[in-house]
Amino acid sequence: MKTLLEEIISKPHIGTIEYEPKDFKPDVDVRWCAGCGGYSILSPVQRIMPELGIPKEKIAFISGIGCSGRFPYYMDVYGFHGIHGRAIAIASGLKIGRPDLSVWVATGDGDNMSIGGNHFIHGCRRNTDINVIMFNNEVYSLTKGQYSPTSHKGQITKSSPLGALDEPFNPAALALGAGATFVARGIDKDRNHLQYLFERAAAHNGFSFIEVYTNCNIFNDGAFDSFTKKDVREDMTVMLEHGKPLIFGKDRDKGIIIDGFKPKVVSLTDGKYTIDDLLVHDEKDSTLAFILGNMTYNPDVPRPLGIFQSLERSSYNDSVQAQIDHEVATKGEGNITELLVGKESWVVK
Amino acid sequence: MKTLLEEIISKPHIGTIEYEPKDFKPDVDVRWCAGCGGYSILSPVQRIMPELGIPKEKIAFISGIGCSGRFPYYMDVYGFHGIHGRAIAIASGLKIGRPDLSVWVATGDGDNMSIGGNHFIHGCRRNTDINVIMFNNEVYSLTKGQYSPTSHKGQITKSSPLGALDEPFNPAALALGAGATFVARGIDKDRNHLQYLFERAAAHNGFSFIEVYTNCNIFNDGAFDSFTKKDVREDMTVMLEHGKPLIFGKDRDKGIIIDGFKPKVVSLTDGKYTIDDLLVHDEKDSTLAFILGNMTYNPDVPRPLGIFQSLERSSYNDSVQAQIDHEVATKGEGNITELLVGKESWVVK
Amino acid sequence: MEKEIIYLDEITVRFAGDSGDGMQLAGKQFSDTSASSGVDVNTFPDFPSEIRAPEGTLYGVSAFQIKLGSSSVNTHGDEIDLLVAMNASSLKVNVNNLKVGGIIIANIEGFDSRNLKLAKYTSNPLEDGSLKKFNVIALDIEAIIKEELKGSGISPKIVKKSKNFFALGITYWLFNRPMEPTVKWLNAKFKKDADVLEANIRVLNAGWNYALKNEAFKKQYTLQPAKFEKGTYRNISGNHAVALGLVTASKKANIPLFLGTYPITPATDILQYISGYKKYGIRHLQAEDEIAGIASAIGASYGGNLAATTTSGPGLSLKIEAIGLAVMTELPLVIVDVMRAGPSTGLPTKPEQSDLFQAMYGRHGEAPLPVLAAASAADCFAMTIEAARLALKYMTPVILLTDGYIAQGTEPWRIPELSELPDLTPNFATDPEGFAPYIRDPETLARMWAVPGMQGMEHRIGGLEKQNITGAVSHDPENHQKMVEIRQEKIDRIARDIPNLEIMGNADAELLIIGWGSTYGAIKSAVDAKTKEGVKVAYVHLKHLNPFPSNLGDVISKYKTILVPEMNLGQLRTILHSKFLVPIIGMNKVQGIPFKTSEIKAKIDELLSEKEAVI
Amino acid sequence: MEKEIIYLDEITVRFAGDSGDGMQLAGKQFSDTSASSGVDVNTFPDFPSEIRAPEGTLYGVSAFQIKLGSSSVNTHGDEIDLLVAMNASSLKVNVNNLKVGGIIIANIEGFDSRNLKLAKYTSNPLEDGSLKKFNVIALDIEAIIKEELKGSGISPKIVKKSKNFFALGITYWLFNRPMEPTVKWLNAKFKKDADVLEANIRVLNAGWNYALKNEAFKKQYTLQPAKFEKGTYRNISGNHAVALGLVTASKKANIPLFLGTYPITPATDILQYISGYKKYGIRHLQAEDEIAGIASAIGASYGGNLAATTTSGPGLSLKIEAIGLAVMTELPLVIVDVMRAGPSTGLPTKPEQSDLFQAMYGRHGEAPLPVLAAASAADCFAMTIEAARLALKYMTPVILLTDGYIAQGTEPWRIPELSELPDLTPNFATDPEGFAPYIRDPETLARMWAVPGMQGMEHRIGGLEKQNITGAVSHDPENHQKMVEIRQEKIDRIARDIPNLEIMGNADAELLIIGWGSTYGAIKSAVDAKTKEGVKVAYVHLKHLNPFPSNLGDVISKYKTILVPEMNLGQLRTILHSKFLVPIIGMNKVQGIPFKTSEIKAKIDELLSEKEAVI
Ligand SMILES: Cc1ncc(C[n+]2csc(CCOP(=O)(O)OP(=O)(O)O)c2C)c(N)n1
Ligand SMILES: Cc1ncc(C[n+]2csc(CCOP(=O)(O)OP(=O)(O)O)c2C)c(N)n1
Ligand code: SF4
Ligand code: SF4
Ligand SMILES: [Mg+2]
Ligand SMILES: [Mg+2]
Repeated sequence: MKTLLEEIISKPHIGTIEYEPKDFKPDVDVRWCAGCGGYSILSPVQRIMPELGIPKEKIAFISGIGCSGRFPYYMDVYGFHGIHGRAIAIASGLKIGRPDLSVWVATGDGDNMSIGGNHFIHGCRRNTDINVIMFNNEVYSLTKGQYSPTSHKGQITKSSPLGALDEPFNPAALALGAGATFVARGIDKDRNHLQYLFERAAAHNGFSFIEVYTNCNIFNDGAFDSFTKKDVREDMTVMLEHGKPLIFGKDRDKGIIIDGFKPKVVSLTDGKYTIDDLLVHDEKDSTLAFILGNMTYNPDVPRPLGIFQSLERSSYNDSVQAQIDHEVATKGEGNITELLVGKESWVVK
Repeated sequence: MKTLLEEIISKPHIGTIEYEPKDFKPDVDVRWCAGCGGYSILSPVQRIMPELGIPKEKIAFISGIGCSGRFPYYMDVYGFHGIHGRAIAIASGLKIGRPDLSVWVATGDGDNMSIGGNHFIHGCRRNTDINVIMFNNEVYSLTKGQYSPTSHKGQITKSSPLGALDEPFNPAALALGAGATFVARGIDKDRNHLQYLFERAAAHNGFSFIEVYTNCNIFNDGAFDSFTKKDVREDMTVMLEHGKPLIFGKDRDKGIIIDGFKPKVVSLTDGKYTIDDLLVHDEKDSTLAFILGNMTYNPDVPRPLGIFQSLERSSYNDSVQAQIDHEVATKGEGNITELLVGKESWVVK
Repeated sequence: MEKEIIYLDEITVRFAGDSGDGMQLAGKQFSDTSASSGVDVNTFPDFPSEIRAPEGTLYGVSAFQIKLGSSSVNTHGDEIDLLVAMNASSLKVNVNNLKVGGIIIANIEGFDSRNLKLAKYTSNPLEDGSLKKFNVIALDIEAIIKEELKGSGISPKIVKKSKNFFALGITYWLFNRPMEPTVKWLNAKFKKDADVLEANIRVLNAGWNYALKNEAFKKQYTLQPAKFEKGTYRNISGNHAVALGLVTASKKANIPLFLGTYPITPATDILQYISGYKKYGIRHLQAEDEIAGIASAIGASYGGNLAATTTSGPGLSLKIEAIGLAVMTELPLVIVDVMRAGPSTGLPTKPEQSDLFQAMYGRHGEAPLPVLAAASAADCFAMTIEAARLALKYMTPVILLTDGYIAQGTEPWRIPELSELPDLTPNFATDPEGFAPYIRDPETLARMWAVPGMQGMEHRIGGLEKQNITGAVSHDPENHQKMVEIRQEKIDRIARDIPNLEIMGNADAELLIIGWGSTYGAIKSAVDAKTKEGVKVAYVHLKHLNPFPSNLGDVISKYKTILVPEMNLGQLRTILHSKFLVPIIGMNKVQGIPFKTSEIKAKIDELLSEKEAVI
Repeated sequence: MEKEIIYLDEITVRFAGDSGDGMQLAGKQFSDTSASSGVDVNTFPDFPSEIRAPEGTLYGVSAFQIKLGSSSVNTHGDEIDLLVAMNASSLKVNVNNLKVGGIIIANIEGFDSRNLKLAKYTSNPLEDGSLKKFNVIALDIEAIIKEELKGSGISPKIVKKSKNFFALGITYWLFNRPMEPTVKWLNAKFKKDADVLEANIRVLNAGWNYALKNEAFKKQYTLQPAKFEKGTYRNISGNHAVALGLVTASKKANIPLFLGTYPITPATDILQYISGYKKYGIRHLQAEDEIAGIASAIGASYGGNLAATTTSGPGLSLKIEAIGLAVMTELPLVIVDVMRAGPSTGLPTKPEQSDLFQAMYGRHGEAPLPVLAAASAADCFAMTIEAARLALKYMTPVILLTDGYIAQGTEPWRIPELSELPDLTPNFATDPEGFAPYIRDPETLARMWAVPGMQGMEHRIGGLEKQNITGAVSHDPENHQKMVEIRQEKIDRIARDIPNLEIMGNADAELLIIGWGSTYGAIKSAVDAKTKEGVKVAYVHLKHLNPFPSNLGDVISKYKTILVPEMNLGQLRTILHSKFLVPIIGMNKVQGIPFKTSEIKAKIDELLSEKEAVI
């Protein structure tokens, strides 16, 4: 029997679902600072929405608090601006309770890795099918510039005027260690690549985590310049592409090999190594994912960007549904009166 | 100038500090169930206390809530039985505020990885010098038997009568992913090895995490039997020893090699491999640690026990102290009157 | 042998023994069988906080108390009439509560020197004359059942474990209860374990026969069936009733149920029941912590589920911030707090009523919400339905308070038909025409429930202050004032939608007692008893604590003296003071144990004699 | 040119412009310089919640308001006498608050068509006559300073950025303020940036000279220095005062300070100040969340540190469970809650007083603790010391309430000598002889502070109920009742140790106003004004909210009419109702903005005229 909820949400969509990106732009001013990296996330997200092939009303964006927390206001779909750190927990309940929806989370390095750290790691482990985009600007911006769990040691911020003492999280490694099935990283300066990552995340049935290095031009301007600026990017980053060797450099003349367990940069021009010696990326190899994740803060190698890992594992919401289906199939649909009456009742006449 | 606190805590210890383990047993009944794995942690902890070489009163045990939470009552040192999940946070404040103390945490798989997960990962990252012993019995025991974040998929418990749907955490991988410097694992059935791990943890200047597979004979009896029972243990586990190849098996006739990035079991008797082909453990290699951590739930390889990683990195409490010392050295000890008066004051006569 | 039959109105029986002695099981069988025989029963399990305390110790005693009555039974009994004591410790900790002249059935084997020492007895009470105020029947259960099962080939371990069924058999004879229900239960339970099944059934019968034949047992007791409304009944605990209430509410509302929660004593049972209800289509998440528990429930509520979260004090404290979010977003949510003794970890297995302040006032900002409290185990069902009704109708989180006493204790519950229950149909927004997320029903002030999936109603909600009607983020000062007032007014108006208080006891009295929550049983019993004695005392019991029933002020104004008994330092009293500005006398027991009827009676006497107004 | 000198008692100045216009800086310089000239000042910065709102928009306006007075100034001023408006939007949002006849100094360039459109003006108010009630001085600042700096080689960007100093120079001329303090400040600030330094100094002087020479400026204003107690003064904000208070308390108590906290508006400043105090030996942890913030503070307190945690509403909600632990373990802890408008995220940058309920009642179990509230920015220092005093003396967590208004606003503060401050010496347990962790001081009922490191006193504490004296875990019913009562009694007894209330205004009145927290300024100003007028109105201001000062009941009983103005729906009123059972009138502004003096005055008039008791 259909519930009332099922009834109202299963009404057929009227009209087309052949959307344009602009269909996802609501009629409000975007209130991020001019030049904020957030814009570089918003636009590819809006661009991939039509590709989901589902009606707008089936999409929900959940956020916590932070500059990233404003994201839902800028998407003309359903939106929930939650409380600090709890977006993944809210989104999980929504997805488990409403598996028909496409559920997205917009969060920040503080929101997700500081106060929200517990929900994040449990989200990774549990593999509910939600797509989490983390705006990593390595600072708390909305509260005007304190260091965050991804700020580097020594970073001078308003709450670390003498330099931060904490070692930063490596978000990819943390996600992998917590058991995430889909872990990726992009940069605000490369919107096309972000679009690709978001498409892949949307296609992934399970918990998808995309870390985006996002410049905050007010409180941490240029934090990623050393490897994202046009002139250095190709030398300082390496793109992870499934099945392809790890080549990088402006002239694509450098590559990564594994020496012992250490990734090492080699030249492809000095005759010692050829492309065949290079490490080949495999999104399905969880050990390799750890090795690549561990490259993040290694100054001797380029910063890896792309999809570290994409494993298939049944999503939590599917498992919940499967358990219900299995119970109903084996025991029959529960009858509420039977449940209430139970096995040890008696009748008073 | 010494503060009043420094004055009272710097009084010299009267009498010997050549303790016996029994000096650490307070005059109370241990209220764990007969046969609980907890006893196997208590006794090696009491055994290593004398080796710390510090007065009893300089030792503090902090716990959360759970069967493990009772631990402080069973140690005749300072003890704080905190609230659920917060032991590491309490211990961190204690250690930062009182670097002279040896601070220990007793926690459970639920206490530390469920409600306390955020403090745990931040503890790993921050590297405050505390020693965390996690009683992993893969169940919530004190609340009488619900599944925990380390329970295996399908586990039948009081709150998963139809089988748990969650993928479990791999505690070692999570700790490594979060940046822990010292990560180890032992089993309740091997007290001598536990004693070694606790000694090493005590010696480690930074955050030490020791996961102990601890049998709960009431709510999850035999959870670890498949690899900890005497008759199978040598075949189903492998001991990680720094600088040594990964050999295991009753007859020490099997070993681990790395094939691609996959650890693989090989025989040392069929002539194909010798001891020299085997993977050699290196506590300092963080990539290797990930590979070993990732073996945990891999059914094709033995369960790794021992120290996954032990890296030296300045502890958070030392960094705090160093920053204070540096400030005092470069700017002079702060004068409170100067601080209050500031730079823009005026005098009314 | 000649046996005397005694007719009783009520009697209290307590099974006590070591944690491993199976007393909970015996007690539950006894109460279920008694209830289905038509008497009223009220039970309370009382077990140690240790998982498995060492055998024979004082703190290892586990007990199960049942009060039976041929008229309405509202408590598990102040004093014990019949005590089954399986060992010395279980006698020691219970004997002070035994009525003079009461019966002790003592298992001699549990009084050996080891047990006596563990119980801190210096001499054997069964022999030293210290129990002469009581009627002691000492027998060696183990010896008797060994004899009974001799040659059966059943292992000694199983034999030993069946002792509780021997004691049960004796009590069945004493009250002339049928054996079939228990035999049936045993058959179902041990269908795969023939030895255990056989041993238990034979030992149960042996207990009956022993009592029948043994001289020490001279009297049998008969209670007339209590008068119950027609219907189907079962014994139910408060936690079980909450679980069933949640499922029933979702069926009645015809929307799916989602429970987001984290285990905590004494609320865990609710999760445990629900986790088995998969074939009813129930979804739940055992979350990583209480915050995720409630946050996931808020997410599910946003998606159109009947969402609930269940907890006890420490967990409620952790959920506070998220409750504020539910208030601000005006989403329906049922929050069940099974109160235990605080503060902090407190006495985690003991009941208390000290979370009322927190439920009323414990949020930052102006964040009003309805607060309800269940009066008894069975009432937990009705109040869960009521919580769901208010949540759905007024689009608000609702806190339902129960406590460890009624959560674990049981009483008979008449199983309702769905059709008897109030209408719970949610007010989903379905028409995009003119839709705005904060348009309100002029009567209830509730907004509509606009869930994702509805075409043309895409909108954003969240924790920031909202502009009325449009739901846009607003920093406008006047709007904020207005919204704060609307949210308050919405809750206040619920008073129109809840029943007036009925005065129990004698309305024409000088003394009014106001109760709330689990104190109902003790107060009701005391008031009934006093009324029978001809003493004038009036009684109202609050199930709605915020807002109060509309006539509460009127009622209060009619009495000279007002007494509020509660298991805290005076939280309801403080709230009543603040609303009605009249002096109220507090009776405040904060001991982790419920009031006794006798305590309330004594207090009534004291107050009326002070006033020289005794009849 | 002939200039007139006007003598004033008080005046309110507001610098308003776009977020990028440097108005906060100009305002702060103006107020600091004025204060050091001896007048009393009270300031309030008022900036948008967006980090960098788009230029020229209405919601992007940033303002800084200063009230100056030659006698005590308690608010930042109801109405503006002099408005500096750097663009059209800043005029638009402020003009309604400008006094008739007030001065507007408008920057013409900010009124171009783009700016007018952004400000939603259809015609230029500087030209359309709509400002004729005011005295408008419009000038093209950018043109003037470009001219001034022509040939200096300073980049146009820097020139543009120095506009605020031109406006400041004009105000300095208007009030005849010395330039040196600002020049000194500029020298320190821009010592590495010669161009900026030069530009700002030259532009500052240019502003002065422009006013001096320009006909539009006809009047200069003079305020007599206010009467201040002898001493050294500085302008201070509430957050800064809390930070200094914590450091000072630790020095006075002679124990180290530990702050465990997490950033949240509007409390973050406290952390930011403290994080720079490393040379004072201060330790702090910017924790992963609020729970870790307070938990680490509890750990540090356990270790003998003066421990503190700072937050605002949502963070306070998260700390609740751990506060209960501090209550149970009886450890000293200072909890500062800088209140903002709720519920939930609410209006995060706006002040409110709606966390009082939570501070008083917001914990599970019976968990009483002292609650204090600071009356003004400077009072935050004294109340922080008081919070530390009570925490250390009574071994208890203490909640100190401030709010976003006084946290960010400033006023002059007389810097005390350490010797003036109360004794804060903690009562460390140092003698193992006869030691037990819950032995209590018979007077205060506080236990001693037994910290790790003390030989022979090894013991265990925690969240479970404790046996009195020994501190062993106890489930004993009577002990629990006793401990619950002791913990309550300990807090209640603090009433003996705090000053009685002093009645301000006219004690011999029929109307009593009771205030608390940041409403002090507005109420005091209103009461002073009314008293001057000869109207009889009495006023007490509560800084101790739990327990109340001992004489509060007495005071209340003397007045016919009692008014409680507060920025919530009546939280103090409810508490007073519950304690004193007398009717109280509420005045409840919940708009995220403080009361105006005029509003309080009007309310006084209304109440007194209702009573036909006007003088
Ligand atoms: C419970 C709670 N604690 C603290 C805050 C204050 N707060 C809001 S956003 C934020 C940090 C945001 O950092 P991040 O997630 O990195 O977001 P960003 O602004 O950098 O995008 C903090 C501490 C809050 N709103 N709620
Ligand atoms: C805030 C809070 N939530 C929940 C609980 C209930 N609780 C106590 S211990 C526990 C789980 C303990 O599991 P684990 O850490 O694995 O300990 P174990 O008993 O298995 O050693 C829970 C859920 C609590 N005491 N406090
Ligand atoms: S403060 Fe930083 S993160 Fe926030 S909107 Fe501005 S640029 Fe973006
Ligand atoms: S319940 Fe399990 S974990 Fe707890 S004390 Fe007993 S055996 Fe140990
Ligand atoms: Mg950030
Ligand atoms: Mg466990």
